[in-house]
Amino acid sequence: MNQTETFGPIGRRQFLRAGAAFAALAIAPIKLLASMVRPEGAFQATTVEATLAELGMQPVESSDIVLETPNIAENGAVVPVTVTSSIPNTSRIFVMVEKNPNPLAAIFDIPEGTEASVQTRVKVAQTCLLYGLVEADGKLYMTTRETKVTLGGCGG
Amino acid sequence: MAGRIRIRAQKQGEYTEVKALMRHPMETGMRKDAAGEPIPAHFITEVAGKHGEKVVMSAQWGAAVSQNPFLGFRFKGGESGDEVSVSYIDNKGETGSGSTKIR
Amino acid sequence: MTTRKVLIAALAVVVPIASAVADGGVFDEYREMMGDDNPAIFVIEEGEEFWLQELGPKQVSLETCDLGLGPGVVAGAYAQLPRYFADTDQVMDLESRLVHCMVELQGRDPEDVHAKPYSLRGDMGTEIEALAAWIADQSSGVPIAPGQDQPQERAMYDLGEQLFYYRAGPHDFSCATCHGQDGARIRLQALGNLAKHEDAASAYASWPAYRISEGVVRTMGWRMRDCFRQQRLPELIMGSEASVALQMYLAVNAAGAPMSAPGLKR
Amino acid sequence: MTIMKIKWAGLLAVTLVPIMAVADQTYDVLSQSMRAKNSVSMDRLTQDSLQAYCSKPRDEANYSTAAAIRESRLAAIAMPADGVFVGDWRQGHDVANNGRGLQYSDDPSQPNGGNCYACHQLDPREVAYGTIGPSLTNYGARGQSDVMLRYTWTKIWDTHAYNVCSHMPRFGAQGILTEQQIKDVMAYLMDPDSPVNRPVEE
Repeated sequence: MNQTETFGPIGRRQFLRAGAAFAALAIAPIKLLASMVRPEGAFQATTVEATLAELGMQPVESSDIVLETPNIAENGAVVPVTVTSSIPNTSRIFVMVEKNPNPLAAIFDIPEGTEASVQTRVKVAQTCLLYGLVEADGKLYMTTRETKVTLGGCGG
Repeated sequence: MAGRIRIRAQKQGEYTEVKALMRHPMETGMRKDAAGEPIPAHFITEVAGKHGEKVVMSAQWGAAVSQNPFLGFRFKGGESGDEVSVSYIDNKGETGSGSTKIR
Repeated sequence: MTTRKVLIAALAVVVPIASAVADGGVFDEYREMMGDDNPAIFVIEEGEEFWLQELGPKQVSLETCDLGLGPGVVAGAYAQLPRYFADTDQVMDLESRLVHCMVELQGRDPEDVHAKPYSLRGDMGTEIEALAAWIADQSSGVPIAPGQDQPQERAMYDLGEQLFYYRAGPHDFSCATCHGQDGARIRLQALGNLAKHEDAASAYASWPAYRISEGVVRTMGWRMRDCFRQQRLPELIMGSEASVALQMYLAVNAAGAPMSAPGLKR
Repeated sequence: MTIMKIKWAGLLAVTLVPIMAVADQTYDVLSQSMRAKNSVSMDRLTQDSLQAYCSKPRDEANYSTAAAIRESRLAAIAMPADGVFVGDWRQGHDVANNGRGLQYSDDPSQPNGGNCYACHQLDPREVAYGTIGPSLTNYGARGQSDVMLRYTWTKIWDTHAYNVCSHMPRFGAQGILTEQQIKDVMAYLMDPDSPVNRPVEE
């Protein structure tokens, strides 16, 4: 499965074999983890305030969270986000996008032994604040950062 | 087509860095197709990353995660040659998974 | 036309494939964060599967399709397109050649093959897009060297140049309106002067490309079609003479630079 | 002056003959390579004389006839019927930002955009501006005289009246924008309250 380990444009010659292996794996589990309980209300909420109300926690600003997002995104369809927490006992990381139809984008559970840092890419409908939230010892902390989403193209 | 996940897992000191790319449309349910018909919501709701049988990352996603999603994280304790796997389930109950060995 | 010959002769040029600097570097941070994790990797896999799949009334694969280097030879073939094919007596690009193989080898209906070559909103990809991604990937690092030995190939370049400067439509746009100047940009997008080697090389070498705004791999033929849409002109037909001619014009201008597709685009 | 005009017109005719022959071939190829779609018909491919004249690599263009073209186009500018050049800058902002209109993917019931930002810097706070055309930031400082109003109107209506074979569309002459939309863009450029003319606060 060496082929599966590189993403670069060169040196991938025998995918079909690897692909067949993936296809077999893809029929595996139905429920991923019995422990997951989805806070559906929070995912359905349409404002940051309503999302926090659904989560039942009010965050305090913290400088111990680093939220890395670009100042300017070439395209709002794919905006890279990294959230890193140095708050002890960080158990969950949340990513919210202020002006999306549903601000809550993702929740990451951080088990013991996993670094409190996650990378993902989210859709950002328009220029607005991105939120990195961290839950530790039952308390919620947050930091925010603005990402500008630009218009592009000859045709608008 | 859908269901595939490509993973890189690389040892970095005491941590293993995992990067996973998943083949998925991540439709919000708010878009219309070329004929003006709504495209139904179709997005990953749960993701799990495992080192052998141990869960080292789990996540719950909404439709705002980008198409063909990317997930990166680091965990302690992996050794070269150990298996790392990532799997997902989406709002239609469809699943995907992939695995690799730590380099 | 002497410039053209010089360009082809200069095969050993190293061309930076980085994005042009016209956007003043405002997106550098964004691009760095995007990294090299290009979802085109899935499409490349799917392309190879399509190549090997037995399809059409004749239930055969495309494995004996001749992309210019002999039946079934894919490695390096994309870098030498467009080129003249004696069996059709035509200069063909990848798309028109694939259609030819699907019709001749697999016995498929040309109308069906042409019906939906490119993804529409909500699609994850088409057969043509996947095949193009895989075939172009099989030319990674190979210098761009389109056919220019045959008179038909040279005539195609000249036609492409005429098309590049042809202004029409309510906005008076030609390709050159946006892509004929050094260092210019539209909004924040660097455009490149595609009449010149360096810019043509960085553009041509990176197509087909995964477009993050659309979540699919787009082909060079699609890029031509979409430029004409933005020029307010009618819809360009895949594999048509104008499409092949413009790709020939760009490929010759880019000649010598190594292919680096599928790229990752806005 | 009349003699001059005839002379220029003669030159124009001589120059256009070989260009037209090549253009015919290019037109034939395009018309066989394209199909009409939605609101965009095949007659879009037919060039007018200006388009044919300007369809050359710019450094090869022969501008011996340019003065005649300039004069004839200047004479054809339609100044605002009511003599009012300036509309509402807020509406002008929308026109300047809107890049849609007249593509086969566009809804013909929606107003066309001017897409000024594709090529020009305007409001200094907007980061996403193009550089094909010159920066128009603080354009109002160039003056509000009648001459300036007429000059600006003309540039938007048919830029070739001053700059033959410019890249800029003929927004008035080709009917891309309405008279009212052009007035609004004029206001966006020239009104002292427009963000184009307001400096960035520190």
